[in-house]
Amino acid sequence: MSITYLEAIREAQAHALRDDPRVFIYGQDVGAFGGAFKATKNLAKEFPGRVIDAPISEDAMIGLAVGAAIEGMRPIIEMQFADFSTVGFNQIVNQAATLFWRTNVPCPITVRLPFGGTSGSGPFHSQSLETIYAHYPGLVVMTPATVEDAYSMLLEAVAIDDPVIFCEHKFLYYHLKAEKLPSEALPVGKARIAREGRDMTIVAYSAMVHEALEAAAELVPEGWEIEVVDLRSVKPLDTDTVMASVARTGRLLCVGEAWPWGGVTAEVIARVTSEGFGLLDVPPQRLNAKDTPVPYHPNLWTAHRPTARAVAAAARKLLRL
Amino acid sequence: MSITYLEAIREAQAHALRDDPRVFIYGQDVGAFGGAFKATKNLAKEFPGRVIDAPISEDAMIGLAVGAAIEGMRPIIEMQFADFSTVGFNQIVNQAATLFWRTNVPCPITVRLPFGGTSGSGPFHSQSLETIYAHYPGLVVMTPATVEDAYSMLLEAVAIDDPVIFCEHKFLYYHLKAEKLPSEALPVGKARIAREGRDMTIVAYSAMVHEALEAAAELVPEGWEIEVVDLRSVKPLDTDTVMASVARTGRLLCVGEAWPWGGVTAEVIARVTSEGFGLLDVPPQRLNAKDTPVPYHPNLWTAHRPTARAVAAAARKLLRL
Amino acid sequence: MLQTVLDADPVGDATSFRDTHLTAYRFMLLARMLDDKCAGLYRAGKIHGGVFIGRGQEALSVSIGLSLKKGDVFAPLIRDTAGRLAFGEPVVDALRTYLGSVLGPMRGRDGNVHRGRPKEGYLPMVSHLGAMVSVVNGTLFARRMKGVTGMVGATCIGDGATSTGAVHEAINQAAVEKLPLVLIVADNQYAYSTPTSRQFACRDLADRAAGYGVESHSVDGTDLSACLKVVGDAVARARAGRGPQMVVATLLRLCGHGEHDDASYIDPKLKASPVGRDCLKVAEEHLLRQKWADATALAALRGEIVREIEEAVAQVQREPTPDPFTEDWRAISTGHLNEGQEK
Amino acid sequence: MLQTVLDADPVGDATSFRDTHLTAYRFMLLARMLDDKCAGLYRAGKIHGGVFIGRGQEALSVSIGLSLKKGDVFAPLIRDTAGRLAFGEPVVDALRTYLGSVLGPMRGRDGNVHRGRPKEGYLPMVSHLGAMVSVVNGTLFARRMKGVTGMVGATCIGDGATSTGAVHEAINQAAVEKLPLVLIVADNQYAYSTPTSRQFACRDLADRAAGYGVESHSVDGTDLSACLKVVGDAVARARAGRGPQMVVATLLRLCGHGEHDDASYIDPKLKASPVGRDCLKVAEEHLLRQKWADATALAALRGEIVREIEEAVAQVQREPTPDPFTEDWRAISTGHLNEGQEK
Ligand SMILES: Cc1ncc(C[n+]2csc(CCOP(=O)(O)OP(=O)(O)O)c2C)c(N)n1
Ligand SMILES: Cc1ncc(C[n+]2csc(CCOP(=O)(O)OP(=O)(O)O)c2C)c(N)n1
Ligand SMILES: [Mg+2]
Ligand SMILES: [Mg+2]
Repeated sequence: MSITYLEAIREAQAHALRDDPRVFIYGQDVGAFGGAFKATKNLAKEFPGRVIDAPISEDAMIGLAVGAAIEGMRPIIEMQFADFSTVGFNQIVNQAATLFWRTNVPCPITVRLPFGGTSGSGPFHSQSLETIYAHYPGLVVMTPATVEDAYSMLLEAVAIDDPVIFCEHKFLYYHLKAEKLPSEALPVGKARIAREGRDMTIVAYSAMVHEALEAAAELVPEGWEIEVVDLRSVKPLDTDTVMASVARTGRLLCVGEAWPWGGVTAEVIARVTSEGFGLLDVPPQRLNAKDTPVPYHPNLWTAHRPTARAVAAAARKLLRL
Repeated sequence: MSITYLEAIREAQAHALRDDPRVFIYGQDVGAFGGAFKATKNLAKEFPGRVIDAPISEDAMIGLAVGAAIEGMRPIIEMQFADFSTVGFNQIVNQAATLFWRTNVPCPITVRLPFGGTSGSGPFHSQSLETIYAHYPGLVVMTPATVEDAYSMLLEAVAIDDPVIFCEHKFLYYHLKAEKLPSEALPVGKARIAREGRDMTIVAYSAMVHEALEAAAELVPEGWEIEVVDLRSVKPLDTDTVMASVARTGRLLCVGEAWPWGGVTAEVIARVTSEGFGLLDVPPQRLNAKDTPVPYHPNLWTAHRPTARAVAAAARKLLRL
Repeated sequence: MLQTVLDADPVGDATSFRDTHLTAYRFMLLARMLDDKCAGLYRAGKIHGGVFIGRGQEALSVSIGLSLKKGDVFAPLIRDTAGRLAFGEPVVDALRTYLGSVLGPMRGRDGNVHRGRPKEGYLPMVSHLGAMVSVVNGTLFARRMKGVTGMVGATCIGDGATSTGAVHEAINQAAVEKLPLVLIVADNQYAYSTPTSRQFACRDLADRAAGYGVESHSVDGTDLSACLKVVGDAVARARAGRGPQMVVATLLRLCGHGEHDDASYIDPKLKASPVGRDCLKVAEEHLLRQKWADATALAALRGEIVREIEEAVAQVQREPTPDPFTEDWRAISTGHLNEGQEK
Repeated sequence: MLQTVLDADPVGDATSFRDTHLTAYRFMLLARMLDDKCAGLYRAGKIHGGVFIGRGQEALSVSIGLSLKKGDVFAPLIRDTAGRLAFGEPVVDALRTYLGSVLGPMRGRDGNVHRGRPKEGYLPMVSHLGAMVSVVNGTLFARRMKGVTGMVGATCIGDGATSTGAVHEAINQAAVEKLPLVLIVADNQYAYSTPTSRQFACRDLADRAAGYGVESHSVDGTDLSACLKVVGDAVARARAGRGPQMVVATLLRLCGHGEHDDASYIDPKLKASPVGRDCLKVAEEHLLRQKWADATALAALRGEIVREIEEAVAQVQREPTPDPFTEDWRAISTGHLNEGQEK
């Protein structure tokens, strides 16, 4: 058996629906159709009345989830694309994210955001929005990079008592495969050493982990051993694991697919330099997408996002410092 | 004559309306009433038909502004509170911010966000949202800290061909006074040395500039000369001026009123450390609000945001390193 | 002393009819005097931020509170002091929230009208207008999933909030799901300073209902009897499974938007028209005319309420306000998932 | 060869009536065949992303394009190939956008249906449903401020998009401002896979109009004559200053949501019902019945269109695609205000 990242997400939802009567799924076309990406395929049939088509009303979709959470349910909301969550933004950041702090009543909702660039998707079906959610207090922001994490972190997202923004990368949906689903997992909040190395640390998350790993492999023949840290969740962000890695390597490159201003890469560098300045032998560097909307044409798109080649080039420069 | 920060904003709008027939103002209660904060007081009378009350429809307010901008107008949109811009978020980040890049047609709109904490305003009338806007490509984000800048930067916001998020701090509205309005100003994109010093650089913007200045003054008797850099705009962010200051002082503290994860302070530190690592004698530090919603009660509020005392304490710690 | 939530049946027999009016009047008066007290505390500088009162809206608001039962859901808005009290909120909860007592439901974290107890079906509003309606939908949706029947969820919006996309999405959502939502629209002629002519162009906000396929009811919001009947009926219909109900009440805001606002923009013609009647006076006259109460009884009631409020104020003013050093500065309920600059 | 935008007067004399139909039919056929060509290019892997076609919606869409004049504003949606062409968009613009030619209006930056030329009153949609309506309002608002009269702005939404808050806010805004907006609602029975029963609960989407105080018109979207008349009337009314007009057309989407979707979920009963008629066939039969054209003429037309499209494809396929190295990576028009990681 081999299972894709997308299937893992479907399986996690099936598992959650099976194990916990409080779970339901609400989103556009998630019912009989099985979702725009088929992440809920067959679930409506398997769990009648619990996988429900929503009108095109992102604001009300999140509002409904918050109300249901207050009543003890554990809704999973599927946004058709992460980009459309901007229309439900207010309910996420002001309603869901503040509920526990204001009232002591937790808000266990999971908002699934199919996100990130794929070829030909253009400015409104490609966005990486983890930063705007992580900036607000009260949200957990998960960014699984592997099939195993997609599965186990989604289960954990549903299980924890807090609102989770679950950023699932569309580029990984079909590309990424694993032999089987995991029975154990690192807890959320813990980063993972995706590859060990001694010469440099590359911190990445989601699809960029794979670009980083490819870059690391590319650098082996040149004699470099690159360590790759997969953040897994960007909020909370596991500074300790990052710093321990930088302590070993002395060099830090942060890679993110999001826009450059104020995102995960800035946050990682700010933390490492303010808390672990002495660990760095050379200036930390970062690599992000360009500061424009995500372009449609593949020629532009591959230049807009960091690729393994770009990561390797940045790494080489850093190694030479 | 003495003029407040709020009056400067009113004057800048009057000036823009007077000089440029393409300018109009649209927002809730901005007409005869003169706006929730009186930033448009008397303007509807002085400029009939050009200062227009909007329904409570933030999404449509921004949409209308974009359409008008396409037709060559220069709308100013007043959000009643920055916090409510989350409801117009989609139109700002996906419509206004992408227009020029997509079509080569500029989008000269100014969105005025009365923002930041004041005592007793609570979680939904206190937010600092510069980060979520600065993260998106295609927007200019201004954060004036002085009466003079409130005036000249708002004029520039209206004059430039790009969408501007104009973050005007409610705490400064009445508190801050100047003798007269400026006739000259630094261009947008240039930071300002608000106070010169040799021992440390504090980078701040908007209301935090004043907390930083107060902290700097507090440290004088202890023998410290603190340089305070006022960013003025957070996007673009004037890295050069910050780095030149750090080159002189060797120490960097960044202060922001926004939430800690991934904001202006992270961005400043990431830039300085990646481009000017060698300039720093000690680890850079930052000080932000706490990672919770902004509390209502004054006791909590003053502990939630960085105050001059907190800035001075952080500075002392950094000076001792 | 406060009565608990009534199983109100405003169209029942004569005694219960009278009793309902008397109960309603008491809550209205209590709300009016509590609001006035808060306004006074605000002017005296004892309350930070703002004070938002329901003067003129008590008849409508109390009717909601009285029509609901324990087990129902209520998401009041800014002008619902009367409805909150009638739904069972103790006077101290309002004061504790305004004065920031840590013993209040919001513990000083949130203030003024932003209060509630979600676990008791009493939802605390966020400021963003329209945002509560879909949250009420969610509670009803969840209860239906859990097999709970016979409950309703009520929430209020103003004429201004009808212009928000959030309200539109939520009514439509409730209609598609046929949820027992009662949406009360208080058309009080102004949204802050903005008159309805700048807010909508339909003849009547009740004309919105057909576009969602929901039932709608119009009522004179200055008339307690009418409000009790119409709101009560709407709640009963929702409870009986007829889907979402919309009630559009016409009245005038008899105060500023908040207590910082002198409302000088309000059209004097409106004030002088029937829409500008004070529902509390109308209700009082009705009681007297029906001989359900006399001047002495009303004076006694007033005295009783003054004492109740003064005692509550005195108590709350002695209660502790939040301490930033012992405060739990965490926005996430799962302890180890919190992070921040300071550890 | 493409005709320029007509000053359509569908209720004029007999000749112009026939001419309008012939012109409309030509655009419909051109749209159908252009859509089919794009679908073919997609299946052949020549188009990245998705292809979204207007099969079944051509009659409605062409009526909009033909009812508008130069100087009007048009913000089409995904299924408006016919309307775009009739409004004056050259065939190459569609192909250039799908194929990412740098000579196209979007220069490879945006793709497929996201194309337009704002300076010509032809607005390029963003994906977020409902978001274009208020932008059209803004263009009309601005023109009124500038003293321009007699223009209208038209835009289209689907049954699904009616559930967005954005659409609600925008219709209401247009009504309050009495803007010459024509909002075409194409109720094609599905939003992606979601049937209208899960999208709204009103009898008919036309019932929304009264709630905004706007005029509304219903039309059989499969009938070109009816569409030309009803849409033309609505545009004329808006132009004459009667405020926003809503047109609700009933039809069936005769394709998948996009070309990746086999639309297997569409109810066969709907397909077999009058709503499932193919408007192009209906229009063709009408032409033949009226003897406005015969089979030979139609075959000739078809041949002409095939050639036109094939030539355009051949041309666009030779055009340059964007080069990331010479690309201007700046999102801000004021040069010095751009920043980024790389300088
Ligand atoms: C989305 C949003 N925009 C703006 C505001 C600011 N605001 C608070 S109350 C108010 C007026 C509300 O008017 P209405 O809905 O008629 O209620 P009323 O005050 O008359 O009871 C406004 C504009 C807000 N709270 N939320
Ligand atoms: C705000 C928003 N949510 C979700 C989507 C994803 N989406 C694109 S088209 C579509 C269905 C649209 O249906 P309808 O409005 O009926 O138009 P039709 O496709 O039938 O022409 C959806 C859900 C979107 N584009 N925007
Ligand atoms: Mg009102
Ligand atoms: Mg449709």
